[in-house]
Amino acid sequence: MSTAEVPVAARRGMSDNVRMRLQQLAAFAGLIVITAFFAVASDHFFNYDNLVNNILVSTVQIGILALGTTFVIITGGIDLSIGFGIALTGMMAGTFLITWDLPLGLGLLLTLVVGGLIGLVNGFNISILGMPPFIATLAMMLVCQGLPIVISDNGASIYFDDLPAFQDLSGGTLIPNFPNAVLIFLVCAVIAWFLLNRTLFGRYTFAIGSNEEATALSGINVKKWKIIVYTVAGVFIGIAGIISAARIGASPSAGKGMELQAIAAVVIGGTSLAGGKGTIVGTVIGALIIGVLNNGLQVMGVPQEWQYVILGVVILIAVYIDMVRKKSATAAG
Amino acid sequence: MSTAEVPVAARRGMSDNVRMRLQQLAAFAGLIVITAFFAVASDHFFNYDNLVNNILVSTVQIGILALGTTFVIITGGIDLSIGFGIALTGMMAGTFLITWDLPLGLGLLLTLVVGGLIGLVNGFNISILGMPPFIATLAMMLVCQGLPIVISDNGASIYFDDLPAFQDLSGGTLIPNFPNAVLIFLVCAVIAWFLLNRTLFGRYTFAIGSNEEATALSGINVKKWKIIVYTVAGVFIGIAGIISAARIGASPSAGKGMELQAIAAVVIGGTSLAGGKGTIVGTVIGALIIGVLNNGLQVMGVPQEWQYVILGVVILIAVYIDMVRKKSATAAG
Amino acid sequence: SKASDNATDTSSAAAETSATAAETSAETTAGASDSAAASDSAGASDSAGASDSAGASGSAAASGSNVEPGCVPTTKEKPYIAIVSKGFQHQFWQAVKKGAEQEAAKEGATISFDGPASESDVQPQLDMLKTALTKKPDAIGFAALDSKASEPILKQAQEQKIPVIAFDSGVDSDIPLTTAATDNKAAAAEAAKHMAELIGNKGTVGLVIHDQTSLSGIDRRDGFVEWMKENAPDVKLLEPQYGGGDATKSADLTKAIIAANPDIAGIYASNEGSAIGVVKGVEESGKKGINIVGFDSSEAQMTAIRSGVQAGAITQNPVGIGEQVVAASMKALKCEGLPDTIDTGFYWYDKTNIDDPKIAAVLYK
Amino acid sequence: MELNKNTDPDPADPKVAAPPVADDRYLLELSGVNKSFPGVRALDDMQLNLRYGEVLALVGENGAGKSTLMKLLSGVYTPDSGEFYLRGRPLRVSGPRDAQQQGIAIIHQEFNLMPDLTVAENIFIGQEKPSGGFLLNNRTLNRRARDLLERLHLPLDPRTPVGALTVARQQMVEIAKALSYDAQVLIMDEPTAALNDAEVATLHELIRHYVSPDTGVIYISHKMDELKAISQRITVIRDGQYIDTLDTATTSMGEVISRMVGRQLNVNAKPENVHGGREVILSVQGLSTHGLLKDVSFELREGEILGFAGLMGAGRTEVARAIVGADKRSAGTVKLRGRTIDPANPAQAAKYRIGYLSEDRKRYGLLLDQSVTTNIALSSLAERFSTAGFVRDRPAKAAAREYVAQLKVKTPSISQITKNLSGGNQQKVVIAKWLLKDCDVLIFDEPTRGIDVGAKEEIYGLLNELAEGGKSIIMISSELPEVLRMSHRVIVMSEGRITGELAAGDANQESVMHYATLRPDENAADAVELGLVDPADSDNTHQHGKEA
Ligand SMILES: Nc1ncnc2c1ncn2[C@@H]1O[C@H](COP(=O)(O)OP(=O)(O)OP(=O)(O)O)[C@@H](O)[C@H]1O
Ligand SMILES: Nc1ncnc2c1ncn2[C@@H]1O[C@H](COP(=O)(O)OP(=O)(O)OP(=O)(O)O)[C@@H](O)[C@H]1O
Ligand SMILES: [Mg+2]
Ligand SMILES: [Mg+2]
Repeated sequence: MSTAEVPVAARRGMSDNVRMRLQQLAAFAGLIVITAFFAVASDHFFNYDNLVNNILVSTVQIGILALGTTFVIITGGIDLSIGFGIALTGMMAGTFLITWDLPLGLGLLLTLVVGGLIGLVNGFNISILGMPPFIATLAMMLVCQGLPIVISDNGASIYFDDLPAFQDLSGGTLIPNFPNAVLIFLVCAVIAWFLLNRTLFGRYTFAIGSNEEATALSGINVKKWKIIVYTVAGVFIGIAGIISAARIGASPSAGKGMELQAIAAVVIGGTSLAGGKGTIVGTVIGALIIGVLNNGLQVMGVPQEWQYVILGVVILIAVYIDMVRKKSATAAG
Repeated sequence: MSTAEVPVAARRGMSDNVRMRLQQLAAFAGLIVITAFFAVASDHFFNYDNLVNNILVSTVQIGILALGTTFVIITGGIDLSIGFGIALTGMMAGTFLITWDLPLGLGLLLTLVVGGLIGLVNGFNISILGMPPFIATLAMMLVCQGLPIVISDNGASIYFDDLPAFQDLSGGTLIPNFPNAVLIFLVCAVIAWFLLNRTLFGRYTFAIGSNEEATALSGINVKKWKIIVYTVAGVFIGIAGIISAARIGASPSAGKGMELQAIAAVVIGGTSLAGGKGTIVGTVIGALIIGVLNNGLQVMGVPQEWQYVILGVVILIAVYIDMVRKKSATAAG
Repeated sequence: SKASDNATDTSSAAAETSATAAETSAETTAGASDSAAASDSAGASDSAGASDSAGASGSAAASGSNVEPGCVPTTKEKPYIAIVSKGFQHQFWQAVKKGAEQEAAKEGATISFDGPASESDVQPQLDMLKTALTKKPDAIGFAALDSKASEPILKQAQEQKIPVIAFDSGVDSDIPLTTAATDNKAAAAEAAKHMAELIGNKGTVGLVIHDQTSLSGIDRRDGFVEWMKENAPDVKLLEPQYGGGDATKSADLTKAIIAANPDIAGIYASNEGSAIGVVKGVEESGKKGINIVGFDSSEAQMTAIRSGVQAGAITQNPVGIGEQVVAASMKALKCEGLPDTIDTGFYWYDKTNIDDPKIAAVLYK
Repeated sequence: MELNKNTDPDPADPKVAAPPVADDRYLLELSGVNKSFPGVRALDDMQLNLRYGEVLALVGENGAGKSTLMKLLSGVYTPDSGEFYLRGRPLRVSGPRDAQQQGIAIIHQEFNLMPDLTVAENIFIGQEKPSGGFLLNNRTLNRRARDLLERLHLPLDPRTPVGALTVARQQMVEIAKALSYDAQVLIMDEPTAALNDAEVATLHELIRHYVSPDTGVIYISHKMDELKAISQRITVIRDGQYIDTLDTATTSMGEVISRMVGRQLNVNAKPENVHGGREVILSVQGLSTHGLLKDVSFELREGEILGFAGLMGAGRTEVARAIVGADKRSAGTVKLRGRTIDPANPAQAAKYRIGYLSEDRKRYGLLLDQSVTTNIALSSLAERFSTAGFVRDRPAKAAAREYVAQLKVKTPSISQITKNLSGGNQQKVVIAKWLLKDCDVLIFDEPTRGIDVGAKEEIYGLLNELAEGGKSIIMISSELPEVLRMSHRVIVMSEGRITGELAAGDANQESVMHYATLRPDENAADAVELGLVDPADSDNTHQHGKEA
C-alpha cells in the first residue's frame, strides 16, 4: 500500500510546493500590478530615484517593524507597542549618544537592548502573567507614548547633526546610490527569513501559533519561547528606532500610528492573525505594497482625501486577488 | 455509572456559574478600586457632577462603539472602522439634517442606515469574500477617513446650532440632571445585553466565535449571521456618530483613534479576542475603567506624559487582578 | 489628532471671493505695519496682534531682494507649484489650500497640496516632500513640521534649482527664498496678554493645547506661558492638557479641569478644535464667568464670541498665507526679488471688532 | 409502512444475533460514487445500501474512505460523481442544513462542538425553537436537554460548558445532539472510539431503541467485537473501493478483517511477563489533585507495560497530566529512579525523558495545519534534528518517512497537512511523534483510539519492542481487551482512586470491572474493602488489590 502511495506522494509534494510558490507569486503579482499601473499613470513614478530613494526609504521603518511583528503574529499574538516603541528607542538613542555622549557602538547596542527590554516586558506579561497580547502591548504602547516626552526636554526632538556617523546609518550609501537604511532593511529581512525558516526558534514560533497546548504537551517550553519571540520583535523595534533617529532625529512622537501599518503589511503579506501561518517574503511584499500605494497616489496628484479612500479600496482588491489565487491554488493543487 | 458521574458534572456546572459571576465581580472590583483611589486622592473627583456629567458623558461614545464591537470580537473578528466611522456617520447626519434640511426623524434614520451600510460592507467583505477582518475593516477605516472630507466643504465642520432638538440628543436631560447621551448609552447597553443573551443572534454569535466550522456543520448559516453581526456593529457606529455630532458638531476628524480605545474597553471587560467569550456588562465596565482613569488623572492634574504611562500600567494591573481571580475561580472547579 | 497648529480653520472664505481675498493679503501687510504704530502708542486690543508679530518676525514688507542665484525667468505658461503643508484634515490647512488655489487660478499656475494626517508625522511629511520633488515642480511651498529634519531634502531642491517658499512657520535654513509666516509664539503671547486683561492679572488659568510634541503646539503653549510668567506673575497657570485638537476630547479635558479647579478664571485653547471643545466643555459644566481665549477661526468660535461664551480669539490668516505662497513662488519664477519674510500677521478678535471689515476679511468659517 | 410496524425488531436482548430486517427495499442507496482530493482518490466507484430498520456497519482501514463517504451524505463535501437515493427518491444534499432537513443526521468522527457553549446549547444548536423566531429561553432549553439526556441515560449537566468535558463526555454530547434530530438516517462515525465497554453497551441500547422500521443507522467502528452486537450487515471497503457486504450473523470477524486489510492477521502479540526483578523507574506516592485524584500511588518498572483501566472519568488522564506537570498536583511525590522530581510543565517532564501522548489528539496532540513531518519531528527537534539552534530537515524528513511507512500512515506525502489525514492516520502521526522521541517513560492515553485492527497490531508490536528494549510504558486505555492483552500489570481506577492492582495473570474482564465499579465515596462496603475507613496509609489500597 505504501508503495502504491509513493507516486502519489511525489505528485502531492510537488503540487504543494507549487501552491506555496503560487501564493507568494499572487501577493507579488498584486505588487507588480500596482507598480505597473502607477508606472503607466505617471511619468514621475517609475525611475530609480523614486523607487529607491522615495518608496524603499519610506518603507524601511514600517518594513522592519513588520518583520519583527511577523513572528509575534505567527504565534497568534499581536504587538501594538511597536509604533511608539520607535519614539522611545529613538529618544534613548539620543540620550545615549548626544546627552550622555557615549561611543557610537555602545550607544547603538544599548538602544537595541532597550528595544529588547520593551519586548521582554511584553513577553513576560503575556507568557508568564498570561495577559491577552492586545492588552499587554496596548499598555506598553501607552508607556512608550509617555516616556519619550518625559525623557525629552518639553517634547523637543534630539538631533544628531554633530554625529554624521550615526546619521549615515540611514542616509549614507555603502553601496553607491543605495541608501544604507534600505540595505539594513534587506539585511534584517534576510536574518528574519533565516530565523523563521531555518531555526528551532522559527519552528516553535509556528508550532505555538498552530496549537499552543499541543506544543506544550510535546515537551516544548512554550512560555520561554513566547518571551523570546516578543523580545526579538522588540530588538527589531530598536533597529527601526535607530534608523528613524538617524534619518530625522529622535522625536517623542516618532512612529505614531505605525503599528497599524506594520500589522497591515504583515496581514497583507498573507500572515494569518489567527497564527500558525506566515512568511517573511509576504511581509516584505506587504510593506512594499503600502509604500508604493502611498507614493504612487501622491505622485499622481490625487487629492489627499481621495488618497485615503483609494488606498482602502486598493488594499481590499490586492488582498482579494491574493486570496482568490490561493483558493484556486489550493483547490487545484 | 450515570449516578456516580452526575455529581462531577454538577460540580463543573456550578463552579462554572460561580466563575462567571466572579469574573464580572473582578472587573467590577477593579473599577471600584480605581474609583475609590481617585475619590481619596482628589476631593474634586467623587461628586455627582464629575461622575455623571464628566466621566459618564465622556465615556458614552467609546462605550457605544465598544458595545457593537463586543459582538464582532465574540465572533473572533475585529472592527477598526468604528473610529472614523463616527466622522462619516456624523458628517452624513450633518448633510441630511443641515445641508439637505430633512426632518429630524428621517435624518436620524438615514444616519443609522449609513452606519449599518458601513457594517454591511465590512460583513460582506469578511463573510462572503472571506477577507481577514483586520484588513477588511482597516480598508473601511481609510475610506471612512477620506469620505467625510470629500463630503465636507473643505474640511469644515457642520454645526447644529439651528437644530436644538438634535443637540438635545446629547446635552438635553429627559431625566433631570441626567444627560440624554448617558441615557442613550444605557439603553444601548440594555439592548446589546438582550441581543447577546436572549436571542438567536447572540447565541450564534457565541457559537461562531467558539467554533465556526462546527457551527456551520451544525447547519447554521454562518455567513449570513456574520454579516448581521457586522451590520449591527455598524448601526452602533451610527448611534455614536449621531451623539458625537449632537454634542460637538460634525467634524471630519471626529472619532480618530477611538477604535483602539473601544477595543481595549471590550478586552479589559474580559471578552477574548480569540472569540467565543464575552459579556456586555464586562464591556460597559471596561469602558468605564478607561473613562474613570482619563478623568481621574486629569482631575489630579497629572502631567499628560505621565498620564499615558500611568494609564498603561493601571490597565495592566486591572486586567491582571481580573485574571488572577478568574484563575483561582477556575482552579477551584 | 494633532493636525494643525494653526489648525482647523476653515475654508469657506469662499464667501469673500478671490477678489476680496486678494485685497485681504494686501491689507495684511499694511495692517501689520500701521497697527504697529497703533500698538506702540497704546496696546489697543483691536488688531494689535499684527504689530507684535511684525516686531517679532522682523521687518515685514522690507528689503525685497532675495533672488535665486543665476535665476532664469520661466518660460512655462502654466508653472507647477508643489505645496507640502503641515496638516491636512483640519480646517486651517483647508483654508491655506483654498487661498493657494485661488491665487493659482489668478496667476495661471497649477498646484498640488499635500500634508500628513497629523502634525507629529514628521517622517511622512518628509516622504511627501521628497515625492513632491520627483514630480519636478517649478517651485515648492513647504511648511516644515521639523525644519532641521527637512534640511537635507531642501538641499536637494536647491541643487535642482527649484525655488523653495517656506510658509506658516519658519524654516531655520537659508534655502527658502522667503517665508510667508506668522509667529506662533508672538500670537500666543498676544492671547496671554488678552487673557491677563480679561481676568485682571490674577486667578487660575487652564491650558488646553492641541499637541504636545509638534512645533506649533509647543510654540502656542510656551508663548502663552512665558508671557504670563513675565508679565502677570499672579496668574496661576495649570498643568497644560493636550486634546489633540479633537473637540470632544478637549471638551472632556475642560470639564475635568473645571471640576478640579472650581475657582478657575480662564481657559486658553490653542487651536480651532481645542477652542470648540473648551467652549462646549464650559457650556456643559454650566459654569459661568470663565474667560475663554481661543485660537483660529470658525463658525463655532464666531458664534461663541458673539454670544459672549468666548471672550475672543487670535486668528491668523490661512487664506492669506496660501495666497502669499503662490504669489511669492510666481515672483521667484519671474526672478523678481522677495523679502526675507512676508508676515501674514495675526489678529485678536472679540465682540467689539469681529465685524470690522479688516478682521472679517481674515475670518473664515 | 403498516407492514413494517408489526415486524418491528425487538431491541430487548443485545446478545441474540441481529433482529430480522424489516424490509428489503432500501432506505438509502448509493452507487458509482467518486471523490478525489488533491493527490488522493478517496472514493473510487463506491457503492453502499442501507435497508429500512437495519444497522449497517461500515468498516475499512484507516484512510479507506469511510468518513469521506459519510461527509458526502451529510453535505460536507460534494461528490465528483455518483448516484444517491433516499427512500427510492434521488437525493441531492446541498449542505449540512439540507442534510438535516432531508432526515440525515451524523456524528462526525472529529467532534463538532462549540467548547464555549453549554451542553444544552450545543445539543440544540440550530433547533432552539426561539419564540417569535428570535427570543431564546434558556430555562426551557435546559429542560429539553435534561429530558433528552435522561431519556438517553447520559450523565451530563446541561449547563456545563462543553470545553470542560473530557473526550468521552464530549462524545456523549455529540450522540445526544445527533439523536435530538430524530432523523431517518443516523450516521455514526466511530462513536465508540473514546468510550469503554460499559458506555458502548449504553450506546448500543440507545441505537436499538432508535432503530425503527422506517429509520436506519450507518455505524462506523474499528472495534470488531461491537459489530456482532449491533449490526445486521457489514459493508467492507478498502482504499476507497467497495469490497463486499456481509451478513453479520453468518460471518466470522476473522473474515471481515481479512477482507478489510486484504491479508491474514495474527492477533496474539502477548508480551512475556516482566517479573519484579527489574528496577523501579517511576514511583508515584500519594498523588492528588484539586480536581479529582486522591492519594494515587503506584510503581512502574523498567521494561514494563503498565495498564490503566477504569470507567470514564475515573481519573486516568488526570494521573497522566499530573505526572507530566500539565495539571497542578495538590499533594504527592514522583520519583524517577529514586530521585524525586517535580516537573512544573511537560517540557521539564520531557527533560526527564517522560513523554505523554494525550487522549485528545485534536486539542492536545496535533498541529492540524502543519505537515506530517512537522508533527512527527516536533518533540525531537531540539535534541535530534538541530545543531546550534539550526534545524536539519533532511534527517527529520527521513525519520518521518520511516514512521509513515512503518505505521502505514496513509498520506500522499509527508508534507501533507495533517488536517487532511483521516482520523486514524492522524492518531498514527501522534504516536509516531512519541515513538521517535526516545523517552524512558512513555504515558500513552488511549493510544489506539480510532486506529484500525491492522495498524493496531503494528502499534502493539512496537510497544512490545520498546518494552523489551527497556522502555517503560503506561498504557491508559478504555478498551479492556487491549489492556488485558498488552499489560504486564493492570491498575484499576475509580473516582480518582486506585481501587485495584492486578498481575497479568489475575487480570480479566470480571476482576477489572469489579475494581472499576467500586465507589468508596458513596458505598461504605467499598470503602472498607479498600481499607479507607481507618486512616491507613495508601499502601492498603494495593494490599487489598493484590489479595483479590
Ligand atoms: N480534506 C481532505 N483533503 C485531502 N485529503 C483528504 C481529505 N479528507 C480525507 N482525505 C483523504 O481521503 C482518504 C480517506 O479519508 P477518510 O477520512 O474517509 O478515511 P477513513 O476511512 O475515515 O479513515 P479513519 O478510519 O482513519 O477515519 C484519506 O487518504 C485521507 O487522507
Ligand atoms: N481537560 C479537562 N477539563 C476539565 N475537566 C477535566 C479535564 N480532564 C479531566 N477532567 C475531569 O476529571 C475527571 C477525570 O477525567 P479523566 O479524563 O481523567 O478520566 P479518565 O479516567 O481519563 O476517563 P476518560 O479519559 O476515559 O474520560 C473527569 O470527570 C472530568 O470531569
Ligand atoms: Mg474516519
Ligand atoms: Mg482519559
